[in-house]
Amino acid sequence: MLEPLLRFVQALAYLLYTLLLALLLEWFDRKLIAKFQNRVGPHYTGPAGILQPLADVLKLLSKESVVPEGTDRLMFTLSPLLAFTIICTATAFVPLLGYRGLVSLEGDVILVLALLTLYLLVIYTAGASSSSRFSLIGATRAALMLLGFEIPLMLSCLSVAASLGSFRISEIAAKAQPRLLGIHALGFLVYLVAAQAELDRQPFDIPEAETEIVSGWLVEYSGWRLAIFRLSKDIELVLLTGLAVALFIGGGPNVPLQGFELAIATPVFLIKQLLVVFILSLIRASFGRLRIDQFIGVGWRALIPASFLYLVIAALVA
Amino acid sequence: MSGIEEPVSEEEVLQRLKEALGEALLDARIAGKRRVFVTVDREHYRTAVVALKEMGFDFLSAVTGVDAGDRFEVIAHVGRRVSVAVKALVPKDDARIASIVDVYPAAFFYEREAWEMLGIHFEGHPKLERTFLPESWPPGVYPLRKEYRQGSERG
Amino acid sequence: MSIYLPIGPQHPVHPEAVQLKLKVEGEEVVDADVDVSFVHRGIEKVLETKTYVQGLFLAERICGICNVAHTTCYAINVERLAGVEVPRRALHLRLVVEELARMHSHMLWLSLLAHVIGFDSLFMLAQRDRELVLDLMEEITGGRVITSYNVIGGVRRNVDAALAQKIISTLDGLRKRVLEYKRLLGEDAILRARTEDVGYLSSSKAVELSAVGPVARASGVPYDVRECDPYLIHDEVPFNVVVYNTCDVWGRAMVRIDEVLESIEMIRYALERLPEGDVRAKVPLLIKPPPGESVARVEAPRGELIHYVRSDGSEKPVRYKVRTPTLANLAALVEMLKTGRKDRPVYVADVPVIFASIDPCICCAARVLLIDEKRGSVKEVGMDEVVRGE
Amino acid sequence: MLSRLARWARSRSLWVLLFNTGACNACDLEVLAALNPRFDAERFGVLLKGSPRHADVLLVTGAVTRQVESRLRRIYEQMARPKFVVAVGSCASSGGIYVGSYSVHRGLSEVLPVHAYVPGCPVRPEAVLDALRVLAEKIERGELG
Repeated sequence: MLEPLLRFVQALAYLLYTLLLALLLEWFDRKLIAKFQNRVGPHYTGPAGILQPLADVLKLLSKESVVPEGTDRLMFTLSPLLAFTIICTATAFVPLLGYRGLVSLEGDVILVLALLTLYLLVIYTAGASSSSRFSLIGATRAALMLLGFEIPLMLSCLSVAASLGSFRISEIAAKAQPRLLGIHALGFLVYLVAAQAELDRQPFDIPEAETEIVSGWLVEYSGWRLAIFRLSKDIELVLLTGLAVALFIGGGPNVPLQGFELAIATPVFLIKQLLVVFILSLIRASFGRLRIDQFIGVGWRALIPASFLYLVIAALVA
Repeated sequence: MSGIEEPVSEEEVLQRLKEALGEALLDARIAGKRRVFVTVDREHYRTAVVALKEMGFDFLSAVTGVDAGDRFEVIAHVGRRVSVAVKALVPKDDARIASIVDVYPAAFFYEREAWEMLGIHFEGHPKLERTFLPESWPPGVYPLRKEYRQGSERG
Repeated sequence: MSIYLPIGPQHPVHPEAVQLKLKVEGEEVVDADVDVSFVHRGIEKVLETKTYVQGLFLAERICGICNVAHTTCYAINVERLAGVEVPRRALHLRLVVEELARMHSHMLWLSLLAHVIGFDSLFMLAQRDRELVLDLMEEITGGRVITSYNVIGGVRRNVDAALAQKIISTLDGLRKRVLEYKRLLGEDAILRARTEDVGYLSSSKAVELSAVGPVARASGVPYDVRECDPYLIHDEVPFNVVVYNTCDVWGRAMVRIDEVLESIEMIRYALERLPEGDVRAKVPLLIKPPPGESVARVEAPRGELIHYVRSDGSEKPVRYKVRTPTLANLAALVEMLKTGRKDRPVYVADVPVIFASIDPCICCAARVLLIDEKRGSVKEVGMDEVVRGE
Repeated sequence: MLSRLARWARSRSLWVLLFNTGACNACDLEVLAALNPRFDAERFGVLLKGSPRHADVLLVTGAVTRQVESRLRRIYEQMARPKFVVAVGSCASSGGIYVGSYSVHRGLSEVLPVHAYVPGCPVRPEAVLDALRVLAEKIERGELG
């Protein structure tokens, strides 16, 4: 009888850890961007502003969530919840604790990639369901961007999985070594660029509601719905950086840890994740924004051929 | 378009304007360095502007509308080096004058402003329309006219 | 059916309110018109109810960025009308503050262009370096943006040798930063992709539509009031008119960057030869210029600014006309929005970049009324949507 | 307890929306300068937002011209409660130098409820940050919103 209760508590703890990690990474990203721009960034909310993302989320939860008339109320409410659950389930497969995640299945790489695509479809419905015609256009933009980076993202992940001979993330994480990075450098690069586009960050932040300039599918959301969307966006960052560490850099340290896993493996994994966030923030800080037609050009002329090339390399190397 | 071909000296400009307009020039004087002021009546306004264009003046700086109490005045400021001001006198009861949009396309917005603020009608202007005043502004009320008092259009 | 999504100018990409009415076919803009009624504050009418000295402070607030140009032009206009002789030292100091204002305006423009293109790091860095210029202006005039430095008959505050030296050394440091931005504009792939061949305005059109300032000079028209109609001591200070002929947004960016470098040299020249003497001629508060009229022209950061004043001998002007450079460039803007270069149409997403490229100074709630011919729907969206949306 | 937490969060995360209602845009520059590296409003959790839905504070500059008034009201209605309005500069506070002109109001309070005024023509970036700090303290003490 105890078994399901234990599983439930474990899942809850893991979810809590994911949320904390999400807020931490958002804080780290904002601080990095500020530093690149010679600024201080969030500073007074908690030590070095570390509670700033928490304050943002709590504030949004305490605000009125406006549902403009002419909106499909059901989808308008459902899409944030759907987006949040999809992203959290996908994160459950990523070994955030270094030596293991919440759940591990054979072939969960493919499952995570599928959930990511589903997440994007939910974003499309979120845009479509809100009343402003303009956010529909923003949503179609998000779908259009899908063409540009979905294939490279999948190809890079699947190629590295194939080359390491397993489609179970935890196994890949165990096998992957930092020294392997040399061979899989192209795959890692393609993955990072595709992840940057998936996260709608500069230079690919075309559809998403940016801090300065509003548009896109988020424009009509407010209150708790906006809070949930922002949280799922942060968790998406956790997911993609976690996946990058697991597939390309290698999960925890390989020496047997006899029970100290939580004390050593998790911090190591976290540091590697912060490293990947550093790279993504550096990209975000050093580029302007591409126009949608230019992005599709980059996607089809550079990203997708590169991912096919990587597929070939990975196959030869393995 | 390499350099700027318009005549350089004020005297030369004055001289050539006198040739072009003769006694139609009610007043013509050099008002300081690189400043020429010329006054014509309404009928010769266009001929003066066209004469300046042929002289090589290719830049229209502005078109000013003035409510000078007993009459309106429309002044075309032309020229990059020497600024020539061609002033046309327009009777208040018949506030009409020929448009110079075809000679200097830049006049498009300037004449619209003068029309909207003073009610001087520019014949031949493709689109005399509301430009600056709010949509809720009652037609026929011209704020820059002397008799207009603040807020009187709120009625 | 027309859907309104009124979004404030959450970021003063275009600091003033203008509504662009665009006819689009799918991605491309076919026709455009402009509505600038949002900012109309009826300044020319209020000027007629103010004395000349009061009018100075109102003229200063016509445009917040290039207010030094407005007060310089206003002061010259009234001085010429009233026959006031301005001491030479004041002319030097006016030139210094005018060029500093040009620098801060151009650097602000660079940061706004970076913002429209989403390059926020360049936005922040250009803003940070602009603060150095604002510090200098604050130290000389007492104000960061609105300086109230010019008065009829001269300038309000003096500059001692120590301050002059500080200005020159600060600007030397700034020079390196500006050269850095110039290199960035030349090399950054995305900056070039978003600005080259965008907002095309041929030389012939620039002349025909009487475009002014960097918009004209980037299309090969060498028109700069400082050189064509020197007003302060521009005939003595050596400077060259910056002209590019790429006729696009990139060209306008390079013109503005080079002009900042020119301004640094002009300020050094003016400060090193600062003549002795006081900085202000004695002018009665209720100045009553003789009846007559006067035209003053100044090269504002955005182009030729022209003031016309008519006086009847009383202490208030009969008519005070101001034509700002942005109004002169409106016709050119409409032209740019309609005709791209032959092989490259104007994309809707380019509209805000083109709009920012004329460095507009007319209040902008940045509304774009998209009349989509195919779907026949009229949709009013914030300009900033257009930056990202369609 | 919950409302104390909500007040803490609201005061620490003020998302602002800037709207220029016909100003000479010197105030807009200074609000913009409040975001740049020297003044860095993000230290206080202040972010510049584009959509009224996302914004908590509406920063209004300029003497409200009649043409812009309807749009200003519409934006205010679109914002999610609790929402605050700050009049930036003397134009927004009292009509400023344009008082007497036929096309402007005598200040923002003729159109919207104003929670804070920022003096100055133009305002200084520090004054803008100070107004937001005062607003944040009032929110935290529960006097507002």
